Amino acid sequence: MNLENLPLAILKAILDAFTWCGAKAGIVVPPWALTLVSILIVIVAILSVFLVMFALMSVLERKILGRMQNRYGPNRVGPWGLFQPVADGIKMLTKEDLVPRSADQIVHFLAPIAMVIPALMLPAILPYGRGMVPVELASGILYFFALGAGTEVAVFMAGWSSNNKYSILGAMRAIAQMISYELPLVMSAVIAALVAGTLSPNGIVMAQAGVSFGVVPNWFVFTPWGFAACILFYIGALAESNRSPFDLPEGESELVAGHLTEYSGFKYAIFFMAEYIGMFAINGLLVTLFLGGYQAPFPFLEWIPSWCWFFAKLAFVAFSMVWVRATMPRFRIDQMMQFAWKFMLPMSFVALIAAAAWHYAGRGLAAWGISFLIVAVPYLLLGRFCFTRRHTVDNRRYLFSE
Amino acid sequence: MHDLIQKLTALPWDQSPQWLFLIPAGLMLLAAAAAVALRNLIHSALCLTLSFIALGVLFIALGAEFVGFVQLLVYVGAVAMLIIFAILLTPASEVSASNNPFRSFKLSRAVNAVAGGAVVALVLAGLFTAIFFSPRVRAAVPSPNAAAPVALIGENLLTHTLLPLQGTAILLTAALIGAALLAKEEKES
Amino acid sequence: MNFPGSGLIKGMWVTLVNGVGSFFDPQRSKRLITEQYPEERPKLAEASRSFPFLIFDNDPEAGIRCTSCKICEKECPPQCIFIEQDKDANGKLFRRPKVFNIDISVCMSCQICVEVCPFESIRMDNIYEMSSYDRFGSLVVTKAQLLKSNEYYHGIHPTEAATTDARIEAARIKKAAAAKVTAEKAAAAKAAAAAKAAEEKAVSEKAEPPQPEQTA
Amino acid sequence: MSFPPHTSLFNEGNGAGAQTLDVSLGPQHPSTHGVFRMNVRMDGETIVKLQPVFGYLHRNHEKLAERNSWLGSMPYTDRLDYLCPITNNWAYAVAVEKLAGIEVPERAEYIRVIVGELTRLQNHTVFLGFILGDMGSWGSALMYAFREREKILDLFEELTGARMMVNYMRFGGVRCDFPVGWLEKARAYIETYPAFLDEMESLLVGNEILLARLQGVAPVTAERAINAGLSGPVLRASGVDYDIRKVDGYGIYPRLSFRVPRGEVGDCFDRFMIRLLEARESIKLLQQAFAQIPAGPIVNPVVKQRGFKPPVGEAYGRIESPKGELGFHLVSEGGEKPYRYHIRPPSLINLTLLEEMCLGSKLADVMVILGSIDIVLGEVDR
Repeated sequence: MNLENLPLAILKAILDAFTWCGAKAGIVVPPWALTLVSILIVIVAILSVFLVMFALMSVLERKILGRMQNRYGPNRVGPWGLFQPVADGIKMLTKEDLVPRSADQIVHFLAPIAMVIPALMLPAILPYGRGMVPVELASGILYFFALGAGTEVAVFMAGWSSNNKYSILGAMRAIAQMISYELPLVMSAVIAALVAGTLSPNGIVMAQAGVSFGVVPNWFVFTPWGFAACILFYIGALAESNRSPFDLPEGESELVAGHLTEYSGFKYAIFFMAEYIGMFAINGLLVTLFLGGYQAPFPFLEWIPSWCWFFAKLAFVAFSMVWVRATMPRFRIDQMMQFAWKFMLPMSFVALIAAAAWHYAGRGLAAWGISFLIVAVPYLLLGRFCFTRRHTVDNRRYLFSE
Repeated sequence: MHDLIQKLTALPWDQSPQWLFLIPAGLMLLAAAAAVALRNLIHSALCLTLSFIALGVLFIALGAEFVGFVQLLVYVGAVAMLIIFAILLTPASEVSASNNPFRSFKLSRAVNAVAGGAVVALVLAGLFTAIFFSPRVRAAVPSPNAAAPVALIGENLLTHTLLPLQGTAILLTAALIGAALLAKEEKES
Repeated sequence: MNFPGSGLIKGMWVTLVNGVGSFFDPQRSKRLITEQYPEERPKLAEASRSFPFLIFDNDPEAGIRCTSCKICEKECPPQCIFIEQDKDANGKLFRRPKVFNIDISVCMSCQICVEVCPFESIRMDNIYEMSSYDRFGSLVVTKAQLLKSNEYYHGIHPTEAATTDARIEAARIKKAAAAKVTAEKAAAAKAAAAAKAAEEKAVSEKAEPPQPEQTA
Repeated sequence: MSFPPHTSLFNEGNGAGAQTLDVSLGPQHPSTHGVFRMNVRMDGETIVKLQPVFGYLHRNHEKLAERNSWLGSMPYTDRLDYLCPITNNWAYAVAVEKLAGIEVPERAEYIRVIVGELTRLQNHTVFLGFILGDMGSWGSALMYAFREREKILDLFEELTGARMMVNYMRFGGVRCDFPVGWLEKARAYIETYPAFLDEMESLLVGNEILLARLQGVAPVTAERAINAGLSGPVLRASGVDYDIRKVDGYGIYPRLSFRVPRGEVGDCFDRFMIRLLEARESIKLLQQAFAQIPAGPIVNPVVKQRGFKPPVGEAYGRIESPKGELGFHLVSEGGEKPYRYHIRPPSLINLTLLEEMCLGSKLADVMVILGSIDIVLGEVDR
């Protein structure tokens, strides 16, 4: 038995044990029961992995932020503060669940549920390792975005039902932002799907196997169009998961807590959890689409199990999101919309064209150069003349009087 | 071993009992009815969204993954949000009961009921006709493999149905430009 | 290198250097200046001040320096000091406070009482853990709680205490010298004139308080 | 709009666009810099009306001062702009010295410049952090700024005994001299400061999002700024060359060489940059003061601090505090207490343009504009 197949081996062992127990009890386990049990095991396994990751992330994010800000971060509960999530959880669960009297009670109650269901369903289609796809869907990418659409409804429900001005403003911002950024997000995912020729996440990962030019892994991020699409997808993912610099819906310096203003206790915890799991899922998709999924970068590193590679890459992307949060100020609402429509969307089309050029130019060195030009020139032009034209340091002069 | 796992965790739609169909279908009908019946417009919109979701689930249950996901993506992600935005952006005075344009039809309840019933009957009749007399629906067979439909749909869209596709695109662009123009004019006045 | 987005990358570099550097670079790790409070106490500067206390020499009753002249009570900007002079059974006033209360919920640690005190008897403490569950009772600090020894003063503000002691000593020597001069004069006068009048003069001289000095 | 129970959140009105939203930002709001409140009317997210409400931190400072002795008001001035207590002390001392015609010894003037410029340095540094917080970048810039401020506060604690409520200046000088080794420590610390400012600059200036958030937001013309009575960095950002350190030449400022930066546009970015540039000038001033400081007395020995009685008269003394022109108008009847004691707080006067600056901008801009004015509620409400 090797590490590569460890998760599958565990699953098989549990199934065998189940059958064995059935046989001991003198019952022939019907195949549907086995299917049911195996589905349950997979669900429990994935959910527990994601929940543990959520718990870890909630403390590590604060620790990383702290370190980047010359602080220690939480270090009181348990060794290195690692039990902080437990303390947070106890606090959240024991807090009074306040519902404003003038709130729409039913919708207010349903919003966290509507938020958490799609979030928990998202991780189902990600390929975690070689042969480790919980649900093999031919149109897995579509599944992901279809479920992601449900989050918008939940955010709107939360914001509207609270009957609070900050909440409704936050909800409106959230919807505007999610709709705007879904376009570049889907467009850049489409690029990867086009090049791979399939909408199945596993298929896209397979398409990124191997090494070209002898050194560069075949991950899409190492091609010019793939790099552009990856960055666009990353920015879109930041916006979809409402993270800094796109945390306008929660914009605490303006809207107090946006659509979460009137949520407390366990309902708030559910929103919090859903947001983080959604973030992991979308990071997982980014890893799948552009970072080669569970593929090792070089053949000589393949002794490390594929699922380790997946989670390592996932951890890296999640870390980078914390890193961005430590650095960036927040966009303003109109700038956020402008950025989506005037920069992100055109750039995603440019990346699409670059990908097509790369494909038809033979996917070689020349193709690399052509697609680099196709991406770089519009980027510089767009960046220079559309977005940062009015906003540079160069246009300012400061006079000094002695 | 991979095959085993895949076999075990494959979508169990094929083996699922027929009555499971009733859950999304019933939910869809209930939500649709609630969307009509509820007084609060936002509640109606949310119920409509629920019925969209149920419809999407229904498609998926029937094996039409692609259509189901597109249904969710387009109807829940875009259309429902559009409806909600439209409700939110319309000033309250324009949707309040006081200046309901249909108020001027001073008809008796009986006449109202008869007219409403007639409309419902017409719609239902049209639907049933479509279902029972359309040869395609009867001939529909579950797809042999899961991956084919996406590619097939894509190919069809860009070959046989290219003209309607482009027509729809032009229509949507025109609508977009029109909306932008309307919004702009309003701002200037 | 200046391209769209380069500013963001520069900023990200700064945070990364700070974050990663806090683990490896001794220069950066020194920047983690958060004090781990209950375990790690702040190293207070010598001049650090919080609330006033009263100094006594040797004995908390007899050695109390305060003469209840009530200058601090008058000068205290938020008026948080309350003093009552001690008196004996016959109602004769002692130069010693009976009650000396400071309401530290009102006190703003301005140390004006310290500056105006002519007897060097009130000084600033540097304790800082004074929270209490009793809002009304425990925040009014009484004489018994305020009295602290001169040694304690030397412990918390060594430099200041040394100068204070030197000043007191100088004043004492000056006074002693003055008294000696007076005594000599008195002796001379005694030899020359009536002794009774001279003695009275010496007593009245002794009672006069030393002049307050500028704390520089 | 159909809203759940009770009432609509929006203001009802006729016709399109009449649907505005009234939001009360503050007094308990994460980014109103204390207990400031703004009643904002918004059309969408655009501000159409803004009414500042203040007084939540009113402490009756001016009337209290008329009850207190002249010296007794000194610790209260610490609480005005609690980020820069030393300059508040200084302004009060300058006003009293002008009223009573008191000479200040040379060493005391140097000490005043050193602690005053250190105050300016930490105020401007913290400003950089706070405005980033207003823009939603919680943490990094603010923490870096606070780290450096902490070190300056440590210096203050060693010198005055308190980190913030220093009560340091006296009429005709300062309360206590530098402890042993303080000057060397401060000098060594200031040597490291330009490197920190460089780091801040590479973190902030040039960041495209920051530029987009600050540039072109709420520009104030020079004329408008003068008419509104603005002062300090806010005024200089609009291109007016007016620094009381140069204009009045109080203390020993005329002996030190420093430059006064001024902007051209007068928007939030200029206000932001002026602070950064002024911080660099403060470092130059500090280095000169460290090099030149003479020995001597630190307080005019003639002045009796307790029972201080200035002659009958009135005086207006002002200094360039880090936030602008901080002036004290004092009227004396020759007694132990001021007859009238009035403060001209830069924060309050600079706030007068708030509504004008905010109209037409977005909700998120309001916080940035408020941050760029750099107010402290202790001074606004007094």
